[in-house]
Amino acid sequence: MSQTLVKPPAKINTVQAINLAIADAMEADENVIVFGEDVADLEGGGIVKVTQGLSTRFGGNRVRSTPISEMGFVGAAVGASLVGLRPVVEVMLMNFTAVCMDQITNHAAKLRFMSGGQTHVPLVIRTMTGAGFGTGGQHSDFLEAWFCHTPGIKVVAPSNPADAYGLMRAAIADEDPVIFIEHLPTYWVAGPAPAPGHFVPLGKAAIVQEGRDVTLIGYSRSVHDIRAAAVNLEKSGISCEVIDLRTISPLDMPTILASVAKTGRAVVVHEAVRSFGAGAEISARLHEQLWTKLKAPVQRVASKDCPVPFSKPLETGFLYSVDDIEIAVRTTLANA
Amino acid sequence: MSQTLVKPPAKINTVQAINLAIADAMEADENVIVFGEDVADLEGGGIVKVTQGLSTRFGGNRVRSTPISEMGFVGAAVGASLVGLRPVVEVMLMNFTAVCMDQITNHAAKLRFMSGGQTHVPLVIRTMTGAGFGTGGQHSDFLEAWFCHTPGIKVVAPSNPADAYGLMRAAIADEDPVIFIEHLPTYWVAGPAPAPGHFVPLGKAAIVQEGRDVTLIGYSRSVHDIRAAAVNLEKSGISCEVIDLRTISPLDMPTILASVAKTGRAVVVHEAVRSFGAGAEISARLHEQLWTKLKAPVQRVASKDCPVPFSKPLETGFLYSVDDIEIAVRTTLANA
Amino acid sequence: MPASQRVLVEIYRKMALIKHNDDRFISMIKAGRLTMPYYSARGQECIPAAISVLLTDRDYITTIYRGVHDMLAKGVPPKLLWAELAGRATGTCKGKGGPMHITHPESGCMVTTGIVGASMPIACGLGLAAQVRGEDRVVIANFGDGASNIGAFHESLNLAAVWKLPVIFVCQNNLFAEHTTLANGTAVQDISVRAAGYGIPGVTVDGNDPRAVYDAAQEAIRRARAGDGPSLLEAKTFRFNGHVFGDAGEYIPKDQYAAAVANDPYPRFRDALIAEDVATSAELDEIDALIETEINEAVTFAMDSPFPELSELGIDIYAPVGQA
Amino acid sequence: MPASQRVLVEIYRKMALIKHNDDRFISMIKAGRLTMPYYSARGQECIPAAISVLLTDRDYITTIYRGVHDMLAKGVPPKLLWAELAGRATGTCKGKGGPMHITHPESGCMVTTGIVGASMPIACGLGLAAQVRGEDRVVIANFGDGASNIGAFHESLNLAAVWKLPVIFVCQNNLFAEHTTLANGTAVQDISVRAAGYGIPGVTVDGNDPRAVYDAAQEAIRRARAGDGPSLLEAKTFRFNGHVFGDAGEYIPKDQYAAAVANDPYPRFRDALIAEDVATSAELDEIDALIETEINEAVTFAMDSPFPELSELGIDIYAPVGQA
Ligand SMILES: Cc1ncc(C[n+]2csc(CCOP(=O)(O)OP(=O)(O)O)c2C)c(N)n1
Ligand SMILES: Cc1ncc(C[n+]2csc(CCOP(=O)(O)OP(=O)(O)O)c2C)c(N)n1
Ligand SMILES: [Mg+2]
Ligand SMILES: [Mg+2]
Repeated sequence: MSQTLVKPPAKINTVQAINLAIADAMEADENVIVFGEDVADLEGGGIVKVTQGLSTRFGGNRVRSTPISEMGFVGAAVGASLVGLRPVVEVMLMNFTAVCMDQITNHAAKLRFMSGGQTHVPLVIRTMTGAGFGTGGQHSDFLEAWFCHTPGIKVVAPSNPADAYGLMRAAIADEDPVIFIEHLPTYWVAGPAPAPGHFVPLGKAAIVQEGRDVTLIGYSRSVHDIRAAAVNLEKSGISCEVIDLRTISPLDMPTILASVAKTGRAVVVHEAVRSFGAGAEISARLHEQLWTKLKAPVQRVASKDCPVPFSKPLETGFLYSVDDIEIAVRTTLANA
Repeated sequence: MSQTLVKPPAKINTVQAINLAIADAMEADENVIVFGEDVADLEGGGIVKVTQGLSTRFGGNRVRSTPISEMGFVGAAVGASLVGLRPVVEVMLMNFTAVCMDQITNHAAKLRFMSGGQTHVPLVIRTMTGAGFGTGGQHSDFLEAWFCHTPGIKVVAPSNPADAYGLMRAAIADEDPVIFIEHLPTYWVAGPAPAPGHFVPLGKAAIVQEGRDVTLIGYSRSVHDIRAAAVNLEKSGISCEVIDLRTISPLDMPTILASVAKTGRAVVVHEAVRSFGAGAEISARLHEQLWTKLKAPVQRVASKDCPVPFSKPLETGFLYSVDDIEIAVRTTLANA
Repeated sequence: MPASQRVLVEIYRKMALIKHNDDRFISMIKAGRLTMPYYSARGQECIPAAISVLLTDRDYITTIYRGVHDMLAKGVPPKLLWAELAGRATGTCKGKGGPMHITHPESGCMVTTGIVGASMPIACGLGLAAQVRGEDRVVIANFGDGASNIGAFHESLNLAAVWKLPVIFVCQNNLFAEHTTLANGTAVQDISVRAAGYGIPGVTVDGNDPRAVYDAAQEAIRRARAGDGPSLLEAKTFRFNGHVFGDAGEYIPKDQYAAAVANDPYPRFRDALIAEDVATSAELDEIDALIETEINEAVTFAMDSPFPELSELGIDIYAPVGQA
Repeated sequence: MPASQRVLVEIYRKMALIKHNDDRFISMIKAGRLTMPYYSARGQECIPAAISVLLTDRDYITTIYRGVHDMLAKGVPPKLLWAELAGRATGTCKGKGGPMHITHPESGCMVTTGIVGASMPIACGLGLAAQVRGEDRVVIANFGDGASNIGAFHESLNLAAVWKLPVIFVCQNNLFAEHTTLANGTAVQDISVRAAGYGIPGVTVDGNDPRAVYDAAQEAIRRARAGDGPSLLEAKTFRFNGHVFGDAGEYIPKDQYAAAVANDPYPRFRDALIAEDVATSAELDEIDALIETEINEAVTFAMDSPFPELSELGIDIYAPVGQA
């Protein structure tokens, strides 16, 4: 399977991109190891097959399926990284980070600091999430805000296959722990293939589309939606600048500030619930740092403040819609 | 011990206030039970003695010391609450919520919603935190933002003994799960005793001091500091309105908005690290909802974005200071 | 006391209900009339069927995403289950929970979780409530073999043992955790040996043999009701439909699968009842027919029910104001 | 192979270092010259002393807040420890970690945690790294009896067993978890019985008897080095200074405390060495004197060292830019 990925086709999807990135990193550095539930080929190469082919290619020593013990194996990844391995572990769904939160926040994120820089944790925690497949309250949450509020860990969420490749390469090469958030419902959306060895630096946002009137800021799934909104708004003569954060923490403030200083208006969009979400931090910083440049208050578009419901109409209603983004943009424009 | 508390003296501290509140709630409702590590009298009545006397008075059936199994006993509290008990459990230090995060966020917070309202979780999780005692990176974090970002759970953080009493009574009476954050370094600061049976409604902030020029918003420890700053600023003729949120989620927006609409300026202060903290949400909402009334951007004062360091000078430097608050106030006032 | 003839037939009825209901779910999913992640428990029906006949309405169960069999056995009305899985306002949870989060207090189904291991601590709490109040209730905490490797299992068994809680931990060992075999994830072959680490009884039985499950559960429940604390009961079994609907099962060795199917508990028990003259084929057919009717009604009820209103998004997050 | 005379004297030296160092910490705290939460391991010195003589610099340990004895035994220089506990820039962790978070990779002390149980999974990872790279290293994972009730213990032992990791789980059973007795928190009397739940060897020894600890550790380390996987080694002991400095110990039964003190491992071993003619009193005094000097130097070094600069708050959060 991974053989067919060696020469990437012109278009690939995010599952393939991440598979390729891990494979290329494993090829380049024998310290890269992979583990998580069902990730080896005997177990199907991951439930979504992101790690398919890796154990066959790199052997069972470097690619292992684990017991259902997130605390145990994330902690083991922390330990292995302390002595120079570069584990890429899968916590199958983002809600399951709640069972290994201690290893992530009290240990992975803090050991560099608490050891006075003697040790550090070059660890990538891959995890997927996203509503839309009817998995309900415990399998679809976006919880990036928890980790963004934890100094010492970086939080990455690609929106397309090429970035997924480049960010994964950078995350694996990074000397610090990275939470790498994969969006389940858009896993199979194809996009341009990355150039081999393509790195996307952590902490750098991308200007996906330049515009004049308003800056739309998103990451992961929401980039698709702000692009769609931008296309629609264009028809009304509204010119949107679209920023894909790619890394949510640390934030790429220079890029964000330059854009909003130019447009004077911003809308932040994320799939996480609204209150106390990452959008609040971006909004707060923009008001603090661009007070005189802002022509309207920064708007936030996010999911409803409730658990993710099961029933299809409710699940759809829980998520913001492209319409909601357009309304938010028009609201900012209505402002003086 | 608790005997001496039955008739409260004119001044009590927060340890005594919470002890009294739990005792009064247990007296009033036999469904109230207490457990956590070392909380019973055989084990000293809690490491800070907050639960001292309760097991002697109410018996070992209702007050139990637990094994070191936060997942186990917080989950047990969830289960007991599903059938009508009202557990008040202690997760000794806030950082330890990371080992039982799943029970709190995936279960306690969501079961009312996921069951379609058939069950609910009237549970109080008491936990203490706060830097200043040299306990370092894993024993002093303020993590309220994690729980504020979790719909279904309420987050409470009293700043004084009387409120601690009244909020604890309200939290125990509440039909939903409450994280009750106690501030270790100010546990023994005495304050006016509450009237017997005093309830402080959840979700209601207090205007601690009225003022004209700027609204200072805090909770827990930071209320002490904003009050101190307000006293200092008064000397320069700056009149501060001081709000003690008491409940951080859900936020009492009517009170906050009314105050800031009046003063036109706000500074939010918390001990949690700055980035992606609760202050961001308050700031974002104020800008969204009071755009035309704000005379300056909302300022945030918080701890540095790093783990809590051990060494005394670093620990002090990690925390914001009263000076920082005053500077923030003067900054907002310098604005147009 | 061995199961009476009446009880054996009741176990059959529950097994048949679980099996036929599962068949129908799958045919409805295949027909595109239901869309949801479905974790079939087909093959495991004997376990809850044989245990639940020892329980009263006052007793509680907790279960997991693979829990429809546990719920039906405990008495959740099929029509409410169908409506929930179809996402309808008339479902157990108004459609808000879905397959992984069924709650139905009337029948004692207090929690269903999608987080491996997480319902075990909650089961302890249900047992604690009964103990604190001096009520005669036991809790059946259902979980899988894979779940026996997660921290919550350990903390729950220790806590239940230290506090002598009336909880029976039932490990439905179907030999797989998603795609991982028992041997590749679990350091022991029999989960029941772990009981010794908590000083409680641990027993392994053939989970496809109703009498074996019944007898072991009876003893564990007796202990729990007597205040002697928890037990760990491991029932070895198999799931015929893979981890989740759509799972092609490439990872399951063909001979292992064939042997499991040859040991299908439903026909095995049916045949035994007839061979042992407990019931005639006609009597069992009649039971099956009643079940078919009940399922038909459930399907119709669910499919005819409305979806929940969007306003439900703002409800059941907190108690209605004024109630708290 | 039983411990040689040379090894026994080396164990004595480590025990003496731990004991005298602890005495000095406490006198400095009492004198108000050190302020920190101090979790004395006095009474438990025999365990790491007897184990560490079986280790090389390549081997790793992980420990807990109550870990100064483990660190000294493994070779963390006292002056770095003193400087760290005094919050100085010259400490192991530049004063940023403090007593609960000592790391010192040169001596193989890879992590110290303040979260009960959390260093066990990390120990698995250290063992995993050795295994993946084919290196001859073992890991000693130290923890307390109370920690054996937390989920991380269970997950770690199972994971280590399934992967045959070279980890020796050392439970320093001092009969108390903060103020809770073993019986009130733990469902079994001997933590070692839990090993059976992971199919690994489990043994309980007198943790105050250096030979017993040495022999059991030798076998566990041999297994680990041979690739046969983890072991659980329980050493029964006592902590003489309560949970944390300032603990008055009202919760400890007086007779239990008296019996424990009568069994103080330090004088017991010293007397035995002399009685068995392994060393003379004068020889041991000489060792003690050297230790006193080392501690004096450590205290001076620490107290004369500067506090860290405030700029340290912005350092060591992430790798310096350009390095990542
Ligand atoms: C904490 C957690 N980790 C991982 C998962 C993903 N997951 C769902 S079911 C499952 C396998 C569980 O196996 P087992 O306990 O044997 O139960 P079975 O599905 O076989 O009935 C896994 C790993 C999860 N739901 N929760
Ligand atoms: C997860 C977690 N829960 C609770 C605590 C508080 N705590 C610190 S030490 C301790 C007792 C640990 O006892 P044991 O494991 O026997 O080790 P000992 O202190 O006796 O060496 C507790 C409960 C903690 N640090 N971490
Ligand atoms: Mg299974
Ligand atoms: Mg102990």
